[in-house]
Amino acid sequence: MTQMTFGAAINDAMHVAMAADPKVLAFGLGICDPKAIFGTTAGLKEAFGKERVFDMPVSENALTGMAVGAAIGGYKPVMVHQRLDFSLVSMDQIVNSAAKWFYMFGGRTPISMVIRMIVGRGWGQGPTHSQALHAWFAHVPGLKVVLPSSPDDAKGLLLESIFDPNPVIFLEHRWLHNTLGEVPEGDHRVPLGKAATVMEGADVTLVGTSLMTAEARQAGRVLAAHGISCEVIDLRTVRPIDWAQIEASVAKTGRLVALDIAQPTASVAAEIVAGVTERCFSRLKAAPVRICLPDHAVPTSQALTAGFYPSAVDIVNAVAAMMAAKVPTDELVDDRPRDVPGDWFRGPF
Amino acid sequence: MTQMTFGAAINDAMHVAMAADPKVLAFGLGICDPKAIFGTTAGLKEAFGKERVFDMPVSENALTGMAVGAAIGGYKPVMVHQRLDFSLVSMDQIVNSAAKWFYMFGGRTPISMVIRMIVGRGWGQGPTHSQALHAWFAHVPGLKVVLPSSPDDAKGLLLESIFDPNPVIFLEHRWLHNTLGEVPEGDHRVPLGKAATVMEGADVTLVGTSLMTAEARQAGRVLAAHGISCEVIDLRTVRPIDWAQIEASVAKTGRLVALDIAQPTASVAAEIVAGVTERCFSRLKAAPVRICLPDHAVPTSQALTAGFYPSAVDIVNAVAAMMAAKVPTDELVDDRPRDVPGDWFRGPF
Amino acid sequence: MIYIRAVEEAIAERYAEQEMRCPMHLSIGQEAPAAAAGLCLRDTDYAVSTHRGHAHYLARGGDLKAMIAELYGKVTGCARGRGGSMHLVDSSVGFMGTTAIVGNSIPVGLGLAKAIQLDGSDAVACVFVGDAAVETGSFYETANFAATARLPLLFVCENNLYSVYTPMAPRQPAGRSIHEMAAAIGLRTWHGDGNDAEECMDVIGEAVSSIRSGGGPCLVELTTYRWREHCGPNYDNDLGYRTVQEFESWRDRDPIAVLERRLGDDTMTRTQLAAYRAWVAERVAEAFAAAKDAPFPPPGEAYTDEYADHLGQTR
Amino acid sequence: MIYIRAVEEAIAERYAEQEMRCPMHLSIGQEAPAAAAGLCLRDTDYAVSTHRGHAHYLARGGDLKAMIAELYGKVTGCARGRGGSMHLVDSSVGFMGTTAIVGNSIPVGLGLAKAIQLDGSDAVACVFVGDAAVETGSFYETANFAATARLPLLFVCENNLYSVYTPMAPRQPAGRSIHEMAAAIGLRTWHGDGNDAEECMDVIGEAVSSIRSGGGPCLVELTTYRWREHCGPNYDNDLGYRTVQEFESWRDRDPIAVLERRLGDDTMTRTQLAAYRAWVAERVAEAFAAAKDAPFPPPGEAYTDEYADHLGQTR
Ligand SMILES: Cc1ncc(C[n+]2csc(CCOP(=O)(O)OP(=O)(O)O)c2C)c(N)n1
Ligand SMILES: Cc1ncc(C[n+]2csc(CCOP(=O)(O)OP(=O)(O)O)c2C)c(N)n1
Ligand SMILES: [Mg+2]
Ligand SMILES: [Mg+2]
Repeated sequence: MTQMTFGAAINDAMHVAMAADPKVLAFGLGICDPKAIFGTTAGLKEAFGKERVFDMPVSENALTGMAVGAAIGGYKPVMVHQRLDFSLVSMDQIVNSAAKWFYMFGGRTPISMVIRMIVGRGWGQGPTHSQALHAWFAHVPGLKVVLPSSPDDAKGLLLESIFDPNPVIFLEHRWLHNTLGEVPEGDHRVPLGKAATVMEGADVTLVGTSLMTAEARQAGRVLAAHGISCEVIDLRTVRPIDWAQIEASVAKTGRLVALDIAQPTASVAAEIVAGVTERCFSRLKAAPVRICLPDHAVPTSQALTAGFYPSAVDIVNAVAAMMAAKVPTDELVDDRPRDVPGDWFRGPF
Repeated sequence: MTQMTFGAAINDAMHVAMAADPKVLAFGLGICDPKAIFGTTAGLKEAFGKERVFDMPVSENALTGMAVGAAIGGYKPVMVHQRLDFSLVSMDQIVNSAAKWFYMFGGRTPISMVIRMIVGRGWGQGPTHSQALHAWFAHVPGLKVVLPSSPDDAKGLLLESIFDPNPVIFLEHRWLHNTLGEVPEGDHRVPLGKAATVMEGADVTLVGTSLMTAEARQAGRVLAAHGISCEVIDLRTVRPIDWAQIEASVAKTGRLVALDIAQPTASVAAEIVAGVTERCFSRLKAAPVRICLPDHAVPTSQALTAGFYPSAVDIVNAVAAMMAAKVPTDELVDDRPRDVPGDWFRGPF
Repeated sequence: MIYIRAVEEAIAERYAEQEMRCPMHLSIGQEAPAAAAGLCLRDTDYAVSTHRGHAHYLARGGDLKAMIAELYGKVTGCARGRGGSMHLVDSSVGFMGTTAIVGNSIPVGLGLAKAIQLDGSDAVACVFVGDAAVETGSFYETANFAATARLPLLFVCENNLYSVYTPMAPRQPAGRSIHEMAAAIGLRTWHGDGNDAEECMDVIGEAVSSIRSGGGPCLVELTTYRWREHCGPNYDNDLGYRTVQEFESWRDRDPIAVLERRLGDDTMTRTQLAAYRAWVAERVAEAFAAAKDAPFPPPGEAYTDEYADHLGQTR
Repeated sequence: MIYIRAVEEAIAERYAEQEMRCPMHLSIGQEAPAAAAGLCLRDTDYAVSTHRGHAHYLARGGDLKAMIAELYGKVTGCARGRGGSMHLVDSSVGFMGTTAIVGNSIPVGLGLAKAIQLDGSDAVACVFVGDAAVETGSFYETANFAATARLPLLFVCENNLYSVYTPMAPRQPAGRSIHEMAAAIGLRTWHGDGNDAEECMDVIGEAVSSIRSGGGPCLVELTTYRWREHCGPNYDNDLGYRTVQEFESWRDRDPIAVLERRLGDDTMTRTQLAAYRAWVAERVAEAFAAAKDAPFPPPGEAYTDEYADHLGQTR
């Protein structure tokens, strides 16, 4: 185990994968530049050469298709977008090629590839640099969709994704890149399709991913101090969804709060509420609740984003309302600016 | 009132709109060819000229952006895709430009445009010619998303969409094009954002759109004959969703079946189940149910699609199970091939 | 060409039986580029194609029975019935797939070229495209990157003058040729008469050798003409989007007839051709019979194979 | 140029105060193409631009106070704080917007050109692009359609040699020039020294007249250089992606200095320039003061304007 950041864990996973298998490739805009995708691709070109690690033109559609073709040719490409939003130009290749190839050609040609997409937030990222479209990908049969929430998972899930014989969309929240955690050394794997119960509890099940898992843990600690016991489930993958684990938890608690880093309509949080209701209706003691972004595009001004993103405070309030309890949230309120992930961030990107 | 097909009603709406307002434009691949998008654009070029009605290269991304720019310049473009699937190359323009422009530039520049997308089914349309991605569009703030189910609505909703000052995604199911109905003459409008209660009932609320509304009506008739009274709500628009009407119905029936022409995960049906559960939890008498496509890509072979698409039979069975009743479905079973919309269809597209 | 023609005419004849239940884009009349490319490429090369892919699949040696079965939606189809006419694949001869979205398979070809470059072999990745596919951003981005990275990518562009029922005028600037533009993007280019199989062989052959010897990506534009409707088995000159004269002038230059005339009509050639035709007819009959006989996939196959498993597929 | 430079240097100076809380792409050192285009275009023309759009907005006469307020996230901003640095708009001068996805505003410009054609006016729609935007399928599809339909579209391509920190080599084929390729796609093209404002005026002026007189779409490529980091206020030559010599050779050809040298340094010119500089400094100071003073949008504005209403907006 080593203490490292989420970003370093991604970098570590890339090094481990590329060293283990010469078929693993890495490419993306800026992958070999001095900033190395927030450090996550640092050293790869030096270690594995410019044939396997390469920068590209602003041609994300063709290069996504190139990943599909390279996968057909036996390689395991890992493409990266500095913002998920840039992948919108490549939906044809993601949905019509990558997701369907194995199925539509009769189950003979696996497409082993990963597309890393970084989700932006704050510091004026604004409407087109902060979208989290995992709901779109979760809607598409054939894709696997991963959203790690800790450095350990970041490494373990990325390694598993790279060696999974299917196309995996891997969403990294920018605000997680600098979070710290213990990370196992070497070829550490975390299986896809398995959720993690990151806090056990009896009263309410909180189901989230990515940054919302951190918020849920914080909320869970505050609520515990006030006698409300939360079970926090980190989905890890939103396609496929680990229903068994969620069901078992809701069967126990009878209460659900679904958390999401995206807008609510037809979201993964909607899927969680719908799926739980269908499966556990008779066990539910209260109406399930979603906590998502407001159903609006994300504005730029810090004045407009200050209250835009849901946080532990909102979770505490929702759970308290559900339990008909009063729980103060003062200890959660800090006066740091709400549009940066931490003091280390000084802009501009 | 005139009796006409859904396709003719679309064509009628286009003629009415273009005659009423010289700013209305129409373009798309094949729009002026002899087949005229299944007849829906017939006569437009002759009536309104080649400047306003024009064919295009296979460049859907740029031409979608062109629609946005033309809208900024004061025009009301109506673009059309013979299959929704072709629009996947243009997601950047739909999501990053059309949907966000009005909001992100401070609420000053309305983007009045329509993108008609035809959803394929059957006759081997297969994995990339039959996707219904309204869940994607419903997830995106700034878009309006319309799925008409009758000739009357097709005309009224299309006219309303064309003159709505926002980007509207308008999904036409290919199997509806030849269905017949009474259609009002002239500038007939049906408001966006309002659902329609197409059958009143007391026991179960069926919420659907597009082709599923037809299936729901059929199922409703069979169930009625066996003493189960269904309220059938046709959503018409899936963004925004008319929650008031759904809520009122479920408050009355206490039971919900959500119907969709797409795969279930993070679908509009998921949204309906989640939204109803959140809003009407205490009124629900049974677990809500979704009836969607299987969570797989759509195969081509008629042997594989025969049981793939849910129909009135599945609705009857689901409702019967919910009511703990037995309802025979023999009268619904016909022996026509399940991969064509009717006898008029002889292939190939 | 004789082989491809025979297969597609057999399809056209039987389509009205409504047993091949999928959209069908025939190459009848425009077989020469496919046939030539088929001969210039090896099984160790890769190829991908489009909605109009029968000819390319067959020319590259794709299994005939598996193709016909696919059209019939049978489990013995090359995609086990999941794909239909627009999704043909036979990886045993390097034919890696055809797809149904215009421009979609182009970047896949780019990836195959990248794989070849990484493998370090002298293979070629061939992408068949129509004249309209060239209008996609996907074509341009692919050509640009292939030229930048000097990948072993070959475009064979069958310019049949139409995109569905739309001629060039609303789609591409008047007077601009595809191969000249492609050259300016950075490809080495050739062009030729797409109804002259020998000329097709010459230009594709040159392009292929250029690529094998490290010359970077190429494009060969071959002008030709589709005889039947865009999609379906019939003639469609009645629709009025093209003139009967235009059609007839191209039909008079039937690529098979052109080549046969050149072969001469001495007895030996005639006998050999007749024998070949007979052999082909038999293969075709066999393939249709086998397809009709073959079982449909069990309905449950619609719901398998969302994902590949770790063990690798061994079908 | 003096004006644009002064505004952007003021931004750079104040960025560290952490009050302009959004990504910021400065054009310092590469102002000439913007300034020239600004003069060649009229308020009845349209323009759109990219992430690096301050210079274009200002050159086209976009309201300075509204821009600075936008950077500060204030309700008086040109997008009421919803957009930030990458979303500048001032429709009163035909500047219809800048967007943050590379290639994204190009087709929007195409639509504005189509609107002009339909309007029947002699206006021009100008699209500012960088050298990397040219790599997008969006650029190509737009150029192809503009050439086909002969739309009044002008590309002003500021080739500053880099896409973020990536030079040309991994992005575009060696030895290919952007303007030559664009010509082959079907645009009328010019190229020039992007650090020579007079040359920029000449070539953009010619292109604009050509378009106004019905000559169809054009592209002008102007080679220039960004002095500061890709995004942010600092110099970044320490990063090592470009050499200090390269940077210095371009800085020595500062477009403002180049032009001033040509103006001569007689007293009259010097006095006029000094007066202009003083005037500009005052405007800039005013704009920053106003922006700092201005109120933030009320939080509720995050949740309005999902849709325009039927009455039309009258803000
Ligand atoms: C992205 C996309 N847009 C539209 C279509 C519909 N479509 C199918 S084939 C075709 C024309 C293709 O023309 P071309 O590339 O010249 O090939 P040809 O059919 O002439 O062989 C079109 C527009 C599609 N399949 N994909
Ligand atoms: C589709 C997309 N991909 C990547 C990015 C990230 N990005 C922002 S600016 C930029 C480089 C643009 O270079 P160029 O067009 O030359 O303009 P310059 O910044 O040099 O003015 C990139 C890659 C983006 N915004 N959009
Ligand atoms: Mg063609
Ligand atoms: Mg640049």
